[in-house]
Amino acid sequence: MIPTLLTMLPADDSTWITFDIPSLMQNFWSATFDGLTFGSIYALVALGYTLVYGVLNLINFAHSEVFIMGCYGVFFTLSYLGFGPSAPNLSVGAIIANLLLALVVAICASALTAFLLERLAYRPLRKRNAPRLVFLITAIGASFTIQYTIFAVRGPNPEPALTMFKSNPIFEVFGTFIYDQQLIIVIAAVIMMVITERFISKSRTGRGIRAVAQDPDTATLMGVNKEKIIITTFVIGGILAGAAALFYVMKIPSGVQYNGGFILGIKAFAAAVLGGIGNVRGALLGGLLLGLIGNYGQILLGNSQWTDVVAFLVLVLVLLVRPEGILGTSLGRSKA
Amino acid sequence: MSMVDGPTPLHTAKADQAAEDRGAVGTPPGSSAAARRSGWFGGLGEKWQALPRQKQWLFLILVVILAYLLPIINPPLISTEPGNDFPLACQTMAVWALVAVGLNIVIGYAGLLDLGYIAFFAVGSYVTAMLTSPDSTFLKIPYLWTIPVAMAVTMFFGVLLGVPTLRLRGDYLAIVTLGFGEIVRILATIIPALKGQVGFQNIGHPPGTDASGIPIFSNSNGTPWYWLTLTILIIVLLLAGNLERSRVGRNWIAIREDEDAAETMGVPTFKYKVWAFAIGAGVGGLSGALMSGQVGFVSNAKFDVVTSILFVAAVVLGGAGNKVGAILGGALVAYIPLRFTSIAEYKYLIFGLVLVVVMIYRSHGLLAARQQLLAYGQKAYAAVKASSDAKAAKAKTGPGKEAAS
Amino acid sequence: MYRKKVMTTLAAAATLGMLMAGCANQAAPESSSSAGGGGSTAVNIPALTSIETPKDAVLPAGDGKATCAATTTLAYIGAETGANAQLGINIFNGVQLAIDQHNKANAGCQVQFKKFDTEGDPNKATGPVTQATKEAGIIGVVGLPFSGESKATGNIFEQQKLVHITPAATNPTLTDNGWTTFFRGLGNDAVQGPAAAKFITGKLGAKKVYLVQDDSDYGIGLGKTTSDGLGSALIGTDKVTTGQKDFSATISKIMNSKADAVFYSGYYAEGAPFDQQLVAKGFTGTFIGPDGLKDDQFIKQAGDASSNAFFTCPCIPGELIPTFESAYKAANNMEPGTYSIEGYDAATVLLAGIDAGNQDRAKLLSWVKSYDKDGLSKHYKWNDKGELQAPTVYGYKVENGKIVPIGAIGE
Amino acid sequence: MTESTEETGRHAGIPGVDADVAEAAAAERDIAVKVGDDLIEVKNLTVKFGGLLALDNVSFTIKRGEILGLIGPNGAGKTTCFNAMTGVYKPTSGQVLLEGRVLNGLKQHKITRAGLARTFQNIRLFGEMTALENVVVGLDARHKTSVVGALLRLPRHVREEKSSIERGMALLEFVGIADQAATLSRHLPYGSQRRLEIARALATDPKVLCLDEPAAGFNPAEKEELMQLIRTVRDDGYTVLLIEHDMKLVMGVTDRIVVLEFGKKIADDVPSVIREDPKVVSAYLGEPEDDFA
Repeated sequence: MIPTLLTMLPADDSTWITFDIPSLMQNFWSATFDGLTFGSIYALVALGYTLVYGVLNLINFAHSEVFIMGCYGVFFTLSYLGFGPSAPNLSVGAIIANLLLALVVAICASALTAFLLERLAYRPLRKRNAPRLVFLITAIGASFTIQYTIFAVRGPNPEPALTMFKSNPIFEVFGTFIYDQQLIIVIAAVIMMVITERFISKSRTGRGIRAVAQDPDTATLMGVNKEKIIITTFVIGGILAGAAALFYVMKIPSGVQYNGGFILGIKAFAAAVLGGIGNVRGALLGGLLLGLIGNYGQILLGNSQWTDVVAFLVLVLVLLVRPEGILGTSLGRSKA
Repeated sequence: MSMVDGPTPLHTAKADQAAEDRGAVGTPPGSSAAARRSGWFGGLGEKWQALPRQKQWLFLILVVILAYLLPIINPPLISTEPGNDFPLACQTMAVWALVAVGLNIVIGYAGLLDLGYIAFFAVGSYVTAMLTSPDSTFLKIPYLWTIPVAMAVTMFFGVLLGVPTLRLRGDYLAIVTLGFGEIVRILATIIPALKGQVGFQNIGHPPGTDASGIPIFSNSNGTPWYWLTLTILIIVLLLAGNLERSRVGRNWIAIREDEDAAETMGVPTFKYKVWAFAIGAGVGGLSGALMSGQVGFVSNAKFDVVTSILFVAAVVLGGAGNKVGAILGGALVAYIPLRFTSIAEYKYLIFGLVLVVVMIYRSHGLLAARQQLLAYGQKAYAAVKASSDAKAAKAKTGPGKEAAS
Repeated sequence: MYRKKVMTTLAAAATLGMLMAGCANQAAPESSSSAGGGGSTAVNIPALTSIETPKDAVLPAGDGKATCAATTTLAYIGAETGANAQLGINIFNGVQLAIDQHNKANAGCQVQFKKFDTEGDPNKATGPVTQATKEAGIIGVVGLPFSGESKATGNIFEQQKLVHITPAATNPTLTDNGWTTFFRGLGNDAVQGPAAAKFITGKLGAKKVYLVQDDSDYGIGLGKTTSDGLGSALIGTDKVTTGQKDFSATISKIMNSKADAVFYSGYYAEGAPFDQQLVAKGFTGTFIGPDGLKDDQFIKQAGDASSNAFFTCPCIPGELIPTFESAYKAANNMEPGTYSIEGYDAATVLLAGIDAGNQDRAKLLSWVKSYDKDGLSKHYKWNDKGELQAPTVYGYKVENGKIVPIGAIGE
Repeated sequence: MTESTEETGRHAGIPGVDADVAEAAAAERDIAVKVGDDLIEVKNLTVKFGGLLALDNVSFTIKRGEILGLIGPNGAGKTTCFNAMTGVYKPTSGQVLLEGRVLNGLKQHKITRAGLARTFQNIRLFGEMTALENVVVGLDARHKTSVVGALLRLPRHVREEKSSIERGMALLEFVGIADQAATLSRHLPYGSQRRLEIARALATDPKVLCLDEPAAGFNPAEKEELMQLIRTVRDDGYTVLLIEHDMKLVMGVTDRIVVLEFGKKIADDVPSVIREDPKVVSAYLGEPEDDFA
């Protein structure tokens, strides 16, 4: 609809949209692998949105800041460990140890942020049964507060890039190299997703989460400690965001910036909605899809700006056709 | 327009508050209602209520006159100088107030969280720019004509965006509008006709030049622009008041309070949501047109989501659902960084915190005033009050004692 | 229960670690011969250690005998806060230094300095500019740094006949407005593009150049003039977005194109991660960027990858003028940044005018109009539109984690 | 009308609502069918949720001018039936006709305008509005002012606004809460909230008023008052569909009762017959059906 309107605008000498199909064919596989890598990061972050939305029916706008705090956790750990712009020549064991340490710190930073966010911002609202709009505005306010607190402390520039290890191609598929980094990110993300899904469907706490998601009042009557479940959900979201932060910094060392999580967060939320919010598998599907759409779009249209436009249009279209997302909502409710 | 027949002819700040207090007065003594509803300025409202009609009028006229004289008086402590020209700061505040009044219709009345309101502001700016700037290849019309055109075009965009998205659940709307806000900015960059950062220069302004040949409505001359914007703001306020005290306003509030119940009570909820969106969009476009006219230059630079969220902060700060609060909120959000330039850097932090704190401790905002939803409600309320007072008096005197009060 | 979650996470991480160990054990091919990228283009251009400053360059101190009214004021108008603050700080520190040096040497002429903040936002700029033009004491202005805000406010200076020299706005159309008060203290984008193209295909010897531009006015304008200059050496273009962090799609296009040089037309915020990711994917060619990239932040954010980078800039390497560098450092406790020397020189031009007795707006304006002298960084003489007549474009490269100049290019 | 408010200020008792008040509160619409004819026809209504059959082929009629009770044990499908009639659920099959006009498929607000109004079991008032404003929202269902009309205060708007105050106050008086007209509805006492729900529903000028467990949470005295109110509503020319749990209330006020169990209609007769119906008794006592048969 909008494009047709735009064609009515006065013509200019340059065309504003071109489709470069040969380029897409040529770069298809590398775009696919890169898209999947980034998509896995989206998916991990999307899980945080999905879980919180599932139990509280709240778009936790500040989840992107939970994520960026994890990135800062990684950054400070690595700079404490003495990493610099160039990858040090470390043994494999040392690299793993360092990575694990960074992961733990990132997870702690993110989980702690999520915990504080819940306690300081959302819980007081829940106590007095505030309407949903109030929750949403609080979430936006919290997101801003965290972002610009970082801004006040660390300034507008991204933190210097710290390289953990040199990424190397390991094998070739369809004439395209696959890098160890890509493989690590995708596999680790999928493993974490599987664990999360298992945890939610099998464990006692997981059952509690599902019960609260379905019907908080009944769940409380059945002896589920709602408050505990909610805080747990936030913390799990934080843990996953912390892991995503490590992978993100591995891939984009200069991405540690006060507002570095904002756009990524919006995209991850879009991914969650795309797959079906409240649905763990949906988050994975939505994340990967969005990663792929982004990369294909950039190559096809030769302008990365289109990818945001396309991503949002896809989201709106999916919502119009399937308001429940592709896989539907399953964590909680069947009610629209 | 409302001069003709309404019991409260000039519907402004204090009238709202008075209405709120009238509402509270009706509650039985001892109920916490009155105490809970009255804000920090609650006492003010009661005093206002107690004033005779003539004094209310006098006071309102004084306030309006004072508002018009503001850039000329340039009050020392309040002035934004020497950092910023004060008349221009007044204009900025007035535009922000207008933005907040428009967004208040969407968020405050209908309860629709629009995070992409900046998009309508942008569309209004671009319409004005493209119809007046020599940099555009469109046909040219006089600046003042672009104001209604900008409103019409943005309303159209509001409907265009509203029809598909207003069927979605409320919180999806937030994310979709956020996306829309970004898309408008991106399209302004991608589409050559909209000229991206290069932008449009020498945007039109109302006619007239002063003795030295410089236009009266020059981009450095804040006072006439401020007067224009203030006049438009007052008109918009009167019209918004008319809507508020009609079935339109009642239906919006009903939708905000309980959409399903509203639908069951015969409110065509979808239609009224689209109306709220379109009217809000129109006011957004109007403020965009005024802003671009004054600055004289439009590019994609500042139509970002972050500013959009400051708009929301303005509405929420003043008190969602309250026109006067919105004016106050909009003006404050614009004023603080201009006056205290040393904290301008932290404005996003400050307003982010304000959002959280206001939501947690005072979700009704600074001015906790309730909408007045009935055009002729006061008489009825007064009658109810009179009868219940009479009854109370009778109950007291009943035992045969003379009531002291 | 949290413990359980952490345990599982650790397990996942351990798996990850083992996986990586496996990868690392595989003898990875040397990246230089692995993927894409043409032959090694490591052109070795020696760095300059100092540059020649004109012998009779005008300095702010003057002859020390100047007298002027105590109200005489110069102003800086531009970003002091906001996302673009650093650029503004670089400039007004330079201006401040010039004024301090002047006042120290001239007891009889203490010029005041005022700063006005625009946040680099066109919508906010009219307020401070109007305020500045209203203050009668202000007779000359350094600013505004950005093209957008300059466009929004140029007419106000024109109305009030207040001379202003921009130390950073490079949009070529700025001088097409017929403003008589606008002067540009450096070369515009139209100058830099062809020079950069010449530098890439000439000195750097690149045969296949890939051009990537961002969505800014600056990036687009410069991208156009550069690609015109590159001619047949240009083998592809791509566009990225301000704020973008992941460039894998663009990079895979570049790798497939076997380009031996990439020109990035934009700012360091995107250019740095782009270069870093490019090199991580095995790109071995050179990376060239304009003045928007030439900043220490680029090296910080691109890390090791930045060693393949060259920059072009219509700005003088101020850090190489020892007197300026040491004075700046002493005053501000940091190295001069991009556009510091432009700010310093612009202020010097205005101060020299004041010292020569041009102490009202009209006189100072005509002083600048007919100015024809060497500054510390270049020769200042403007044409009737306000463009410098012979701006020089300099080349820079990265050496040992520092940006070092390699001399004038494109001549 | 303000005078009448003062005069009848404390009628408080439903018994004997002032004649003026009843007059002002009375319905103004035309109904095509005569008293005693079928006003609503529910034909073979079936609602399925997934695989679950919530309502199975239920048919009954509501005659103009009567109070029809719809009863059944918990989970019998009363509320489902109700929701399917008022457009909250789309019936899987079957029809609901109002004066011969098919209602299903219409949007909820259109059904309301067609003449079917309801209250909610869990009170759903507009909390930030006064009692009077709540009622006026209901009245607005019959108003025709457009957005432009309201914006410019065109004559129709003025007329409608004025009349809505009068009618709104009359309705509040009718249900006995006129003295609380200016109170925010969320601050009203529970009983007044229930009454306000009825007043708001009446304001839409319904042909049929559907009350969903209006006595929930009431004590016996309040229930008695409510019964009185429901009768007055009927006497004022409204037809009433009453869903209720409390057998005493239902038996006391209704003219006819439809009984649902497991989504099926098991009885449809006058209260005295229903009271004796063994199927109904067993449904309420929870006896297994085979025992009974």
